[in-house]
This record gives sequence, structure tokens and C-alpha cells, in this order.
Amino acid sequence: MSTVLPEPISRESAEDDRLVYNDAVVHIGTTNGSGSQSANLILLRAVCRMGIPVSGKNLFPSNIAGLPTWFTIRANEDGWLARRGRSDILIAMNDATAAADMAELEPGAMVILNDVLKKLVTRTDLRVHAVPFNKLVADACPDHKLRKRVINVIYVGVLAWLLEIDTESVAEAISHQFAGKKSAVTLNKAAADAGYEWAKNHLPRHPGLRMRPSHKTQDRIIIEGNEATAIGLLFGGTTVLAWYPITPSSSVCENLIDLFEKHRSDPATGKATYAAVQAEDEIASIGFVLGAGWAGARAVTATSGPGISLMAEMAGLSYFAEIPAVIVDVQRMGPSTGLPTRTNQGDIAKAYQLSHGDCKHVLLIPGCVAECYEFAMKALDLAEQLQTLVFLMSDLDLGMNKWLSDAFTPPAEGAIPRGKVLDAAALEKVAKFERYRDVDGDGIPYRTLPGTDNPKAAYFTRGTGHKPDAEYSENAQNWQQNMDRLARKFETARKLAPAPIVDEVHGARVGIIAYGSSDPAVAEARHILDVRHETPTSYLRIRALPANPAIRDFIARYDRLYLVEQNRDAQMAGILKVEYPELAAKIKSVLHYNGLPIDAQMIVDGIAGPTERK
Amino acid sequence: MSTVLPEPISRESAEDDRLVYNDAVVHIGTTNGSGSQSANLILLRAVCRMGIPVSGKNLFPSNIAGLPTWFTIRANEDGWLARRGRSDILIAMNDATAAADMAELEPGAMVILNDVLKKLVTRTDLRVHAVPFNKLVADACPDHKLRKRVINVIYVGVLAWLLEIDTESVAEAISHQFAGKKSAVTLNKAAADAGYEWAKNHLPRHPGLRMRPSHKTQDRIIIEGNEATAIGLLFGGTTVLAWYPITPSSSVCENLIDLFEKHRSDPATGKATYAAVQAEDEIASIGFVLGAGWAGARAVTATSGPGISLMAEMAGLSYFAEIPAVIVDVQRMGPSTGLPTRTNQGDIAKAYQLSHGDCKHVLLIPGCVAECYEFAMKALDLAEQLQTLVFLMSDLDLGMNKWLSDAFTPPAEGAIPRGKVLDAAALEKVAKFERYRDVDGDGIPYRTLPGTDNPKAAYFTRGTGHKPDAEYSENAQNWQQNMDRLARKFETARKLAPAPIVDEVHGARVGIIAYGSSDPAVAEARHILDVRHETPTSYLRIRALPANPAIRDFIARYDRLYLVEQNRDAQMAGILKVEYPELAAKIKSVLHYNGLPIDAQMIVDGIAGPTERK
Amino acid sequence: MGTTDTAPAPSGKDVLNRAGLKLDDYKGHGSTLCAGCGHDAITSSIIKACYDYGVAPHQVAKLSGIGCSSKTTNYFMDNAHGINSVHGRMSCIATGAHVANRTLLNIGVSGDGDTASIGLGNFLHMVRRNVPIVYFIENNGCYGLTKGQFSATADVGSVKKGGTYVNELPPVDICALAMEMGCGFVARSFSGDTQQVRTLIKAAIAHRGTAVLDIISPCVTFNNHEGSTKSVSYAREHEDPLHELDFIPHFAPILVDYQPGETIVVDMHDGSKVTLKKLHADHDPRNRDRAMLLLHEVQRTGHFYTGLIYYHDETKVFAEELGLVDEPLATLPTEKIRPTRAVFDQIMAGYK
Amino acid sequence: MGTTDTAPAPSGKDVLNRAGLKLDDYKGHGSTLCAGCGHDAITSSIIKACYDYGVAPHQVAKLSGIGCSSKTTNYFMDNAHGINSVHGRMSCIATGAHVANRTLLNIGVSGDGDTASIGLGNFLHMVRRNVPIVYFIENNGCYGLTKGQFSATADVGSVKKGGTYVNELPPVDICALAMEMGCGFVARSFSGDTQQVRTLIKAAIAHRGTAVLDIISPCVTFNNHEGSTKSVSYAREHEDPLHELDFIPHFAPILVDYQPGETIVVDMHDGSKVTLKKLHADHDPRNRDRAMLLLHEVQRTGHFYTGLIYYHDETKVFAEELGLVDEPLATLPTEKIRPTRAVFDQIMAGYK
Ligand SMILES: Cc1ncc(C[n+]2csc(CCOP(=O)(O)OP(=O)(O)O)c2C)c(N)n1
Ligand SMILES: Cc1ncc(C[n+]2csc(CCOP(=O)(O)OP(=O)(O)O)c2C)c(N)n1
Ligand code: SF4
Ligand code: SF4
Ligand SMILES: [Mg+2]
Ligand SMILES: [Mg+2]
Repeated sequence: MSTVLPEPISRESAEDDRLVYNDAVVHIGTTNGSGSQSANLILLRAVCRMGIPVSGKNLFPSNIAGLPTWFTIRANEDGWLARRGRSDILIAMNDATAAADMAELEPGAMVILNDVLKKLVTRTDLRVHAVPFNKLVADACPDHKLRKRVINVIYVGVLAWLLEIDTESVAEAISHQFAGKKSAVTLNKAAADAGYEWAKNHLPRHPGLRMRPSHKTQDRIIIEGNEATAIGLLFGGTTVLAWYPITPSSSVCENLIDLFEKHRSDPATGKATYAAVQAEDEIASIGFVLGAGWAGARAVTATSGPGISLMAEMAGLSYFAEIPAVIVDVQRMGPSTGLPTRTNQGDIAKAYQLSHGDCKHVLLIPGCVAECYEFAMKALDLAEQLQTLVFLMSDLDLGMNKWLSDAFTPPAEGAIPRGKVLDAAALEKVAKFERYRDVDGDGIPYRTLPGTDNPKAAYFTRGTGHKPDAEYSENAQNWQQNMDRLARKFETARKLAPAPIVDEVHGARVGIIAYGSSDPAVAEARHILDVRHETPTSYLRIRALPANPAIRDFIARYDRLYLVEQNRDAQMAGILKVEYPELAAKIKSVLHYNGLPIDAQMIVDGIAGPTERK
Repeated sequence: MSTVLPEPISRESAEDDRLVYNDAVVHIGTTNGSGSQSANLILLRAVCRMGIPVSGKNLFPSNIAGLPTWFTIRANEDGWLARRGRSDILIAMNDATAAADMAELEPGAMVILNDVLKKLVTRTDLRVHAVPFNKLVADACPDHKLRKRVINVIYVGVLAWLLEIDTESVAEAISHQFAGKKSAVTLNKAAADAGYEWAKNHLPRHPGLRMRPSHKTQDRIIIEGNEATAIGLLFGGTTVLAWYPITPSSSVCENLIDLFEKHRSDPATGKATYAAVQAEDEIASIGFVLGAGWAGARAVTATSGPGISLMAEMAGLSYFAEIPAVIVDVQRMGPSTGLPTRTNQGDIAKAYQLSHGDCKHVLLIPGCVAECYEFAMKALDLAEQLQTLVFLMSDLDLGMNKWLSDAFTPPAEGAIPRGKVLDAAALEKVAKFERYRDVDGDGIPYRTLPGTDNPKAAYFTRGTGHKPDAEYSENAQNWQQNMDRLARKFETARKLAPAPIVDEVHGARVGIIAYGSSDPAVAEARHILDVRHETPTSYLRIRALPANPAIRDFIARYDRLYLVEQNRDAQMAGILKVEYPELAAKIKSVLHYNGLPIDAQMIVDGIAGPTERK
Repeated sequence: MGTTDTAPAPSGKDVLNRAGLKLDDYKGHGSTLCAGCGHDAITSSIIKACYDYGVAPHQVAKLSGIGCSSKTTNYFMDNAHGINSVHGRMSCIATGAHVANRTLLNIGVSGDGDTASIGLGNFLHMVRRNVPIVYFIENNGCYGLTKGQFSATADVGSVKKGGTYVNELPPVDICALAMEMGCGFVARSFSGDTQQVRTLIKAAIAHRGTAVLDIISPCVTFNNHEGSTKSVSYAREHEDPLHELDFIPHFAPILVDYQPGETIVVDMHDGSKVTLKKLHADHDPRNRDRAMLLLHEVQRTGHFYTGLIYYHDETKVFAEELGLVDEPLATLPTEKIRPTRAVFDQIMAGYK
Repeated sequence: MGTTDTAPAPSGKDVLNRAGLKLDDYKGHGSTLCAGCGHDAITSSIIKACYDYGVAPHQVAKLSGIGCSSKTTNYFMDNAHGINSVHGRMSCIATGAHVANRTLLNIGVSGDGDTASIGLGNFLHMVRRNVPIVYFIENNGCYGLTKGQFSATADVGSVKKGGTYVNELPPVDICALAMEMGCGFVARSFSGDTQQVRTLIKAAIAHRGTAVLDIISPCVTFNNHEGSTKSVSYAREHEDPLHELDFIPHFAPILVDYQPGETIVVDMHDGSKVTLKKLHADHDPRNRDRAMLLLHEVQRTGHFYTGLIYYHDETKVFAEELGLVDEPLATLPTEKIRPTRAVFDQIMAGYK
């Protein structure tokens, strides 16, 4: 599973045998359902509290308990937080994978091994430390039943010793993790201490790696993309959430429901200012959203690949009858059921043109957790403004892993924009209301909501051919004109959707385009390309479809142009080739599609050619 | 609705006041459910019996009875049988549309009007003949109740006089239409005679147009594409048909069921050698097909746009678990419910990449009724050969209109090829059976069927990640290798799918690419371009996706390249631009998307620039 | 057809009802269905019942799927919003519309294909949620709009028009299934029994949850031949009303003397009453087990009972179950749907 | 748990059954479910029942949707073909497999989410067609694989694990719905009552049409807490078997003396018998109305009756209804599936 990687940039000094600070990857192999997650979060947070940028990637099976699961923590002073294939330290707790996990290590890597697995060690080129976890936990935790829950915290203590992680930070992280649960705090601290003490007494510090206090994480938060999306949906004024559970999107909904329950009761009555409906399937979810959107609610659903497929028919109704709707697609590895717990960007082209017949949809593509939050609000706004379906294209890496981020920008002041809705009073002022007339020339018509007490308000919504006044029509001209107006509306969407983020480097001849969760790996890859390969690069990150004209200009400007994406079929490249046929031949693809979060080195290899293993 | 057209080529002589033979468009406006269809078919067949090429296009509402419907017959000695907008003769039977239908005529056109509609005539530049239909039918048909059924046949008689259609041919066509029903034959002949006699006594022959016997239709058949598809599915050895009614695909299934009932009973037992199952919805249809395909049947379903959307999830399962399946998509106007009785090619890109995640499917695209038949067989063969989903992309124009065709080629002799299936005996001979191992290097693995009595036979099919031996795997390499093999298999599909038909004209600098039901209009357009615009053209007709390399060469060869298609979003052009980025900028689109069958003139206009109305 | 209607409805069509409207104010576009289609009769009954009841059109949401039946929402109440959605999913659209605006009166029209085939699962789940809606199944045993294929409600023994194919699969009993999902208002009727249909519609409007009206509505074009159990003549000859029905709206109660033992009075949640005068069958729609046994008898014998089969109103409607505010969620102002800056800061703090 | 099993099954696990196989020959891959999951108990019962019955593995099609439950087809009978399809549509796959090869024994495993939520409509239509299948609903009242959300079979009053949310929607009664669709074999059981489950499985295999087994199968991870009515302890404490069940296969009839009035003998189509020795409840599974009333009592009271709820076998199975040839359609030779040249010419002539 590990990609062949050169030494990371900031560690060049290690070759001179000097210590490397604040740059390490710790890979932890445990068992699903064994409660290792809290130990891993404590570790993550302890490093973060020291002021060191850190990320945590959870690689878990599509299963509830008993199968192998991995957690990879990367601490990096420079903020390179993408997945890095080669681990510095392996924590091997799972007999089912310890051998394979060790086999993947680079020579010289360190292994912290549960001593009962000692017999699995076959390599001699690793620094293996067998730790008596069972004995230590027995000592630290008198209650037999609780031992399973705290055994993993022992390796936090061991690592704290090895890497010189601030024990105060560990203690604080434990308190944070078990906020309010005193006995749990005590127990976990005892376990961490036990690990630390044992290590201190039996092991030297790590020969090359250390953590030391820094100041790069002040006021920053650690959050999962799905949590961020939920916060955006909360502050975006979602009134109807309809969903059907599916990994990895469920936690968008579950987080939002938690937030709803806490923050969205009417103060006067205690009643809910939202409806959260668990549907019987995805067709129902999107049906509820369309029914609610038609009736005027800000309605959203979240799903993943299989759900997107099931929503195809309704997506066309939203497009053609012009009913606002938001779908959050937290992409997982497809096709078919695929790998429900692995990440991918394989729905981009699918969502873009979801449904039969001519139709295309607006896609917002967050590249970080802060954008998950912002674009969730934006999606709700655009759906109502454009009266159409808007996708928020997240993915499992972004959605379910732990990301460091600046605190989010509070929502804008003032009333939430609700688009071109004519209420009873507004209808008084117009001579005539025609639902599908392009009054403003932007392709966006006006609408009214059921329940509007004005004789002009009523109209009939249909997925069949219609005239500007919404009356049924099979007439050829009516049909074509309406389709042309919808194309015009899509051009308006092009203007309203978030523009790309462009970082142009003077003198660069290579341009990189990417989107979504590839962002940190691209950033790191650019650094490597610049420093190691003397290849400065410019970078454009797409944040929405339809494509912004700035993308065209960017492509035109560079001699070599690489589009990095996480799917086999170069889906975004295909979309851009169709948009810019005159530039199509320029676009080279760098593709990653094995289910792991993308890493910088594969991008570097894709652009500079593969690096030889030393 | 009529497109502005110049005089058709073969009629130039009309300007010299000489008669034009065997070139006329008769447009008949009646009421849905009024039984005009049999009159129209009699007319069509009578002309055909005279040896004159003829086509019939039915423009009907999405409704059962009482709404306007039109039938357009085009007779053309040269075989130009696409829709031609401007009509020579209008038969106006429907008070709801007569005025508008007359408004659309060119000056000098003839109108045969039910005399009760006389008051609707406002133009003076038309040759209007009011015919006392009600009186004539009363005389010809004593039984009051039957009059409604035969009144339309009167205009057949009137036209026979006007255009000199052979009355013997009319009589034969009537006998054919009501084969075996003597009294109906007598009655209809009487009505046709009444029309003929009245016209002979009251009207001159048509001033410019005549039919005269020719020899262009010997041994040719008149058939709808859906009938042809059904015949192909019958002889292709379909064993399981699963369907859910939807216009315009229902008649594929209903025709096939008729054929099944007649020709697919086991002679020994009288039992059925097929299962035809009307499903509860399209998810069930495709689910039945996959279940049956998995168990070894040749299984097919037919549907249209909304059904395609609903089948999206299962399409991905077929692709990824490699289960043979055939979907006939008789395309209608979308998106959404759209115009169920209007034609379009708007599902091409949608079907091609149906389902979430990376996947692409094989599309066979018939351009005539004979190919509906051939490709139906081919689709069944390829689905089993490639172990994947194969689409047959027809459309409403091809599927539900009347087409003249050479009789079909009988199916090949010999056993139907069933692909790489290992039965019990074959398993005896192999050391090991691994379901997803690429043994032959073509990406196509071997499979076994449930019920195979051999201990090596069993394997587990899943839509989740798997290894070559079909075992579950979340491993990154396993996933990627399997996806790469599927891509390889798609390359094999590229070789096996029907190659394009290319007609290269020496000296031509303009190339035209088209597909499906656009073929006759393109043929006629090329003739017009050549003769009128001195623009000889070469022509490539795509017959399948993935795209054959010959398409690339063709595009490269021409200075100007036009891709004609019947959708707004230039869907096929998009697919080719992605296939051939280096040629992307060359591809210009000529797009038709108003629901009417495509006509030659819009293609000419798209290529040569619009022609002025004289 | 033993149903009378003593509701104090405005007597002439030009008389203003309690909403200040005339009968014509409830009309819609001209029908494009086949002359004589059962669906058109139901449309007329909807128009009349809504007029009688004094429904405010702007408060109505007309909902439908796809089919001849589903087209009919365009043929009544032009002053109400309508949506002709996709095939079989009107129940989902209705659920969404209800939670977005709980004050709407939902009138849903569907067909047997729309509801009992493609839409079955979603329909049953809508019933389970008790989404307030007057839900019509205009049941003709076939797919009218796609030209007459058997639907899942075709009776065993039904003969396909112009063919020899006889249906042998048992019909889906929408009423029984709805009851199994806890439906509180289940009725069966015949489009031609306009009096009974109208009375049932008024009662359904008065009902606060899901009201399922399974109305046999002949397709005169594709399923009206001999051998069809859903033809006009078959229905006319075989209809056997369970009771003489009367609806007494809450807004105009009248005193009637009931003969005890002869008349059942069903008290509705809003104060309306439905009275059922016993005919030869002895049926009390408040008894679930009995209602079920009746339906099973019908399944065995094919007997065509019509009337109110089952009624109860103890279940919360979906908006109540969700604890929604009284106003429509759709039009809540920003301050009710966007938490304060303080809340935002607090949430951010939790992630530090 | 009052079920005995007197079927003349091979006594030791290494004894060869009538198919010449050992118990181990019916095993599958190791389970990856949580330790203690009810589903694993059902898997064991399937293994044992198929061994007892002497099922030929290569003639079995193992079918499932998506969910923890649906994974279990991989955990028994490795020598049978299996397909883990998509969520909620196993019923469709099964129907297709049946018509393609009517000689297969279909064993379908689904969950309550898979069947009662997303798959409800398709499931009911499969039942209506009487597709031969032993159809398990491993019913835990929640979505195990997606981490414990309530499913549509959660009882009213069920409390969400670690939360305060109480389910108020009525549970979907799969047995009652199946009966409404004409199902001829409806049983409810508890995964922990392995004796009863096994006997029911054998009877279900002997049944020629759709056999629905609604088996309460606790999710020990997400729905095993206090407040759950689908927990191990709740099920154990509340299970009330309707009868002592016994299965006597057709291939090994034994003579038993029944006490009249105490024991009901259900004769199956293939000559097998199910005997039901009366316990305290007085239940005859051959009486549809009574079976329905029993289910309705359960719906009202939540009483956890287990056993064979309903049985009849008069309905044709789907392949019969379709009039299929006896051999599998899948492997018919070309001459049976491609009409002759003469037929081709005749068809062409018709279009001239
Ligand atoms: C997804 C989808 N599948 C199929 C159709 C085609 N279709 C239109 S109406 C209809 C059936 C209508 O039957 P029913 O609901 O009984 O209405 P009726 O016309 O009989 O009143 C079907 C299958 C469709 N519109 N959408
Ligand atoms: C179309 C689709 N939607 C959602 C999912 C996610 N999903 C997987 S299993 C499951 C529910 C499983 O519940 P159940 O059938 O009761 O099985 P259990 O795990 O409880 O045994 C869901 C919703 C999916 N795989 N496919
Ligand atoms: S086809 Fe049947 S259901 Fe449709 S409008 Fe005509 S009579 Fe009514
Ligand atoms: S989560 Fe529940 S249903 Fe799934 S395996 Fe674990 S105990 Fe069983
Ligand atoms: Mg119908
Ligand atoms: Mg479950």
C-alpha cells in the first residue's frame, strides 16, 4: 500500500544525523471496534496542542467490529498534511495485519509492537520495540472490563516518550476527549502514564525524530469535513433534511441533526424549526427534498454514489421543473457498492450530467473543511437563486478524516437570500405572473409558493413540455426555447458559482489543476517539484462547475498542464476538454484511484516522472 | 413547425409547369384515437405497392384519444425519406388544428378539407378542396356505428384520384390491412371508392404532382424499428424479457411477446422457452435481467429515458460484477418526463456512463430498421461475450415510425455464441477457476453458472471490491488492478463493436458524422449540399461506442467536420472530444432538438449556412 | 348506490360557499382524457366536494405522479398550485410538501400503476408516516396512459383487451396494505357513484392524516370490455355499498335523529361527523379486525363493497410526530432558521 | 422454546446426509460480523438445516442485498453460487434467477432495512409472483452496517442507543404485508431459538413458493440496550412459541402418533409434513383470517409469538404461472431459442 517515496524535504537534515523536529508519520494498526479511535484522537490533539500542524486519516473496513483498521497521524511543521505513504513509526496492535504492515515499512523505520506479536517479526532492518501492553494495562487498570477500552492509550504514552510529545498536552487532550467524564479521564491518564513510564525505563528516545513546541495551530480547529458541512447547513438555514443512511455521508446528517436539536428549537414554543426525516430510500430522500423545495423550504439531502444513481430521475425533474434542491455527495469508491470506506472522486462527471436527456447541474467542490462549511451555505443559496439542483461534492477523505483548519468565518449578516419568489404582496404589483418567463434575461424565472394568498399565484409544475406560462405544450418551438433558456440559466450559474483559486508563480511553465481533497497533496507536491526538481508550478483549484472562464485562461497560459484527480476515467479532464476543445490536447491527467487518500509523491511522479527508490 | 425549405432537388422541373412524378409530402391532421391510422397505412402501402419509396411519420400526442395527431407520408422516387417540413398536400380533418396547419403551408399548397371546416379557411393562396366527408361516409357506410371507423379512408380515395395512385394498389393495401376480415375489407373499399368517385366527379387532378408505377420497392418491407428490434431479440435467442411499460419502448416488448407466443413454444410440451415478465418498475426490470443474466439466461429489457435513470444503480453492478445484460433504450425527448411522444438522442452520453463511479458501457446505435434487427442480436451476443451491460440505442423516430427497408438478413447459422462460460465438463479440464482472472489478456474473465455440478464452479458475485478469485478485498492494489482490467476489457469491446459505415467522396473537404435515425436526413442533406451548394461531403455513421479508431482518422482527414446529432448538449461530440483531444477543436456540431424527426434542410443550413426563404 | 348527502352545502352552483366561492371557482383546465373515462367523474366529484366543503384553493397543493389519472390534477381547481411529478413518487413529493408547509391541504391523485406498482414502497411509507393527504387511487386495473397493460390491481381472471391473456396473479389490495401500515382512513368506491365519492372526499378532507380512497374508475378505452372486472357495466352491476353515507361538517352541525342500531356515527377529530346508515351488510368502520376480515372476504369472493372501510384518528400526523412549529417551515424568517453568532462561536470553540 | 426436531437427520456432523455430504460441506467463509450478532446464529441454523435436509449445494443460489445480514450468504455453503447485489433489490435478482433457472433452490438473506425500507415495493411484488425462495429477514430493528439508525421495523417506544430519541412510527409488519400479497409460507422466529429456526428452514425449503422467515436477530452492537425490543435479553424473555414444531421430510417419512386436537399436521406439496403441537396459544396456520388476527394482536400488544404463522400451497409458483419449460431457460440449446429459417421468412413476408 505504501508508495515509493523519497525522503521528505524538511528532513534532508536527518541524513546528517541531526534530529528532525516536527515531521513524522505514525501509522497505527488496530482492530475495528476496539476503541482505538479515542487513543488516536488524543495523540492527534496532543500534537496539535503543541502548536504543530497535524492530520489524522482513518482507514477503516466496511464492517462494524473485528476487522483491521488503521489510523495515520502526520505531524508536519510546514503544514504538509496530506497522506504520506511511508511511515516513520508503526504501532502494531493487530495480529491479523502486523506482519503485512511491517513488510511495507522502509528500512530503519520503528515498530512499536504489542509483545504478544513478537513472533511475527521477520525483518532485521527495522527498529522493533516490543511493549508488554497487556501487562501494562493490567497494572494501570484494575477493572478487568475496562482494560479493552484503555489499552490503546498506552501507545500514546510510549510515543510521548519516544518523540518527546509534551505530557501536559497529552493530559489536556485526554481531558478534552472525555470532557466531563472524570473517571474516564483518570483511567486514561493512568494508562498514558504507564506507557510513558515504561518507555522511559526501557527505551531510548527515537533516534531521529522529535516534537517540539511550535505556534502553528493557534486558534485553529480540528474537524471532519462532514461536521463542517453540517455546520454550514445549519447556518445556511436548512429547514428540511431528508436522508437515507449511507457511508460516508451519514455523519453529515447525524451531525446536522445533533446541531438542529441543540440550536433550532423555537424559543417560544420549543418546537422544531426544521424537519429531519429519515427516508425509506434515496428516491424518497430526493423526492422529499423536491416536494419541500417546491413548497418553499430550504431542503437538502446527503448521500454517496449508490444514492446518486437512485436520485437520477428526480435530478432531471429538479432541473426541468426548476425546483431548488441540494444534494451533498460524499464520494466513496465506486462503481457499484465499491469500497464504501475508501475515498474517490468518481462521481464528478456523473453528478454533473445526472439524469436522462439534456441536462447539467451546478457542482460546488470544496477543497478543505472550511469550504465544506462555506459551500454548504452557498449551495442552499444557489439552489434557491437558480431554482435548480446544486451538488456539494465532498469525498470520504475530506468528510470523515480529521483536518486542521482556521476557525470558520461566521455567516454573513442580514437576511438569507431566497431567490426570485413572489409573495402575495409582490404579486399585487405585477400585471401578470408567468412561471417560466425569462423576465430578467438571466434565464432565471420567478416562482410562487403554494399557500400564497393571491389569485395570480397558482401555476402548474410539470416535468413535461411547457410554455412560459407553465401550460402544457408539445410544440416544437416551445420546447426548444425553454431548453435554450435553461442553457442560458446555466451560463448565469457559471457566473455565480465560486471562482477557482489560482496561485500563479512567476516563471512557472507547468500548470497544475486539481480540485477537492487533492489540495493538500498538490500543495506539497508543488513544494517538492520546486525544491527537488527545480520545477516551479502554478496551481488552479477548481471549486465549481460549470467551469469558470479563468480555467480556460490558466490552461492556455502554461506549456505543460496537469489535471490531478482521484478517479480512473479522468472525469474532470473530460469535462474541461469538452468546454475548451481548442485546449483539449494540452490537458494531461494525473490519476489516483486506489481508494487511499492521494499523496504528494504520486503527483510529483506523474509530473516529473517516477522517482527511483533509493 | 415547418422548417423553411427550398424546393426539393427533384422538383426543379415543376417550375416549368411540367408534372413531377413520385415526389410528394402529404400531411394528414386528424384526432388521436379516431382510427385514422389504418387509413394512413393503406395510403402508405398503396404507394409502396406502386414501387415508390415511401415513409410514414406519426406525430402523436402523449394522450390516448381526442387530441390532435398528424401523419406525414413522404413518397420519393430517389429514396429521400426523412421528414421534410413543407407539405404539398394537407388533409385537414381536425377542427382543432386545421387553421394552424393551413397557416404553415407554403403558398400554392393543396388542402383537402372536411367541408364542415370550410369556415376556417382564411388564406387565398392555397388550393383548397372542401370534401363532404360526412355525406360520403353516410352513403358508403349504411351502419351508423361503423362510420367513424371508415370516414378517413375516404381521403385515401380522394388522394388516389388527385395523385393518380393506382386504385388496384389501394385495394390490395386495404386487403392487407384487414387481412381476413372480409366485411372490413368491403366496407373500406367502398369508402375509398366513394372518395375516388367523388373526387373524379368534382376535382381536377393535382396540377403538379403525380404518382406513377416504379420498381424501387420490390422485396422491400415496411416496418417500425421496434418491430425490427423485437425480431432481432427473438432470433437472438432472448430467453428472459423483463419490462415496464413506457412510451416509446413498450412496443418492442409487446411485439416480442407476440413473437414469443407464436414461435417460442417447445414443440414437445407446448411450454414456453422464454419468460416475459412485466415488472413493477424499471429497477425491477433491470434487476430481473441481472438476476437472469447471472444465472445464465440471455436477458433483455427495453425502456426509455426515465427508465434509464432508474436503472443507473444496477447498471454499475452489471459493469463491476460483470453480469451480461441488454437494455434497449428507445430514446424520447427528455429531460424529465419531457415529451414522451417526441424523438431525441438525448440519452447517448447518459447511457454511456450510466451509474456512479468510474464506468462506461457499450452502446450499439442502429441507423435503420435493419440495424435494429441486427444490433438486437449483436447486443445479446456482446453482452455475453463481454460479460457486461450493452445498450441498444434506438429512438422514437426509428422505433415507432414506418420505414422502408430491404428484407433483413437471416440470422447466422450455427450455435449462438454464449461467451466464456465454463460448464461442469470444462471445469474438469482446468486446474483452477478464478472468476475475475484475465486469463486471455483481453480483459474478459471466465464465468460459471449457478447449478453447475462441479466443485470448482461456485464463486461469490459482489458489487464490492474483489480479487481475481472473487474474494472480497479492500486492498488498494487489488482494486486498481481490477479497474485497470475492466478498462482493458473496454478496449476489447472497442474492437468487437460494429465499426462505423464510411462513405468517402473523392475531393470532399467536408466530413459529416452522424448516428442513429439522422441517417436518411444526412443522406438527403449530402445530396442537396452536393447538387445545390457544390459541396461534396464524406460521411461517417457511428454505429457503436466505445468509438472505433476509424472515427479518429475520418475526423483528421477533413478540413471541416460536422457532427450531426439530435440533442442540445452535443453529447456525442463531447464523447469524441474526450476520445480525441488533439482533434477536439475540429468538431463542429449541428444540433436538432425540437422533438420532430430531423430533416435534411436543417443539416444543410447548419453546414452551408441558412438558406433564405424565397 | 345508497349514499345521500345532507351536508348543508350551498344548493345552487352559483351560490357562494363559506369560502365565498362559486362551484366554477373549483374548476380546472378542460380534460384531455377519453370521453367517458372514470377519472373525469372523480374530477367532477372533487370539484363538487371541495366547493361543498368550502376549501380555500390557495391553501391546496395538488399532487400527482404520471398516468392518465395523474393528469387530472390539472382539471380541477386552477387556483391551487399543482405538481405533476414523476411516476410513482407523488407520495414522496407530498411528504416533502407537508413538512415544508404543514398548513397545506394536500390532494393527491394517483393511478393503480402509479401507486400499486412502481410507487408501492414509497406509498406505504407515506401511509406509515401519516402524512396528511387525501390520496386518490383512480383504479382501473390497467396502465391507461401506456395503452392498457395489466396493472397489479387487475383481478385474477381479467382478460386482456383484444387478447387471450388472462391475468392469474392476485391483485394488490391497496386498502388492506394501507391498513397494515396504520392508515386511519380507508375507503373504496366507484367513480360512477358520485354521491358516495363526494361524501367520502369531504370526510377525507376533514380527516387529519392520510386518507386513502381506492376508487374503481373504469378505463373505457382499454379495460371496459367483457372479461374486465373494472368495466363500467361490471362496476355498476356489482357495486354493493356497505352503508348509506352522510357527512356533517364541523362548521355546520345539524341535528339528526339516528335510529340506534341502524346508524353508526363516526366522530372526526375536527368535530365533523360521518353517519353510516346500515344497509344489508353489517359493517362498523371503527373496528379494525372486522374491516380486515371484510377486505379478506372481498379478496376471496371479489365482492365489490364500497364505502368507508376503516376509520380511526388516534395517530399523530407527521408534522406532529416531528414536533414542527405551527407556521410553515418554508417561510420562517432568517432569525428563526439561522442560529446566532454566539451559537456559532460556541460551536467553533468545541472544535478547538 | 418449545420446538423439537424429529426429522431423521444424520446424527453426527461427520455422518453423510442423503446428498453424501458432511455438515462441514455446508460451511462458508468465516464471519466478519460482531461477536454475538444474531445473524451468525441464523447462519449456523441455515448450515445445519441444509445439511439435515440434504440440499445439493451446487443447486443453490445464495442471494442477498446489502447490510450486515446480507453479508452472511458468504458465511455458509461455499460450494453454492452467491450474489451480494445492491441494497433492497435482492427480490428482483431472485426473480430473474428463478425464471432463468427454475431448478435452483433460492436462499435469500436480507435485513429489515433491506426489505422493509428500500426494498419494500420490490419485495412485495416478488411475494405476489410467488417466486420460489427461502427469504430470510434478519430483523434487528436497525441498520447495522451503517451504524445503528432505526429501521422501519423498530417498535414504537424503541429508544435509540446512547440517545434520547424514541421511535414513534409504527413498525412495518413484514409478515402481515407478505400475507396480504398472498404469501403461502409466513413464519416468525428468533435467531436464538435455533431449534425452531432450523425446523422452519427445512419446512421453507420443502415449500415450493415464496417462504418468508421474519427472524428477530439482535444487533448486539447497536440495538441490544435497554429500551430495545430487539435485544437478546428482551427476545429471550419474551419469545412465546405458538407451537412445538416438527418437520418430517418427504424423503424419510416416519410414523408418529398424533394426539388429535393437540397436534396439527400440515401437509406440504412435496409430501413433507410439518407437525405443530399446540402450546398455550390455539393457532392453526392453515387459517388465513386467524393468522391475520394473530398478527394484529401482536401489532397491538407487541407480544412476541414465534412459529409458523401461515401456510398454504395452492398458488402456482412463478415459473408455472409463466408456463416455462421444465429445463432451465439459461442453458437451452440454440435450436430451442432461435426459431427456424422458415419462421424468419414467414415473419419477413408479413411486412411486405
Ligand atoms: C419511470 C417511468 N416509467 C414508466 C413510465 C410510463 N408510464 C406513464 S403512465 C404509466 C402507468 C400509468 O398507469 P396508472 O398509474 O394506473 O394510470 P392510468 O393511466 O391507468 O390512470 C406508465 C408506466 C413513466 N412515465 N415513468
Ligand atoms: C442504495 C444504497 N443506499 C444505502 C446504502 C447503505 N447501506 C448499507 S447497508 C444499509 C442498511 C442495512 O440495514 P439492514 O438491511 O437492516 O441490515 P443489517 O445491517 O441491520 O443486518 C444501508 C442503508 C447502500 N449500500 N445502498
Ligand atoms: S386511456 Fe383509459 S384511463 Fe386513460 S383517459 Fe382513456 S379511458 Fe381514461
Ligand atoms: S453491527 Fe449489529 S447487525 Fe451488524 S454485525 Fe454487528 S451486531 Fe450484527
Ligand atoms: Mg391505471
Ligand atoms: Mg437490520
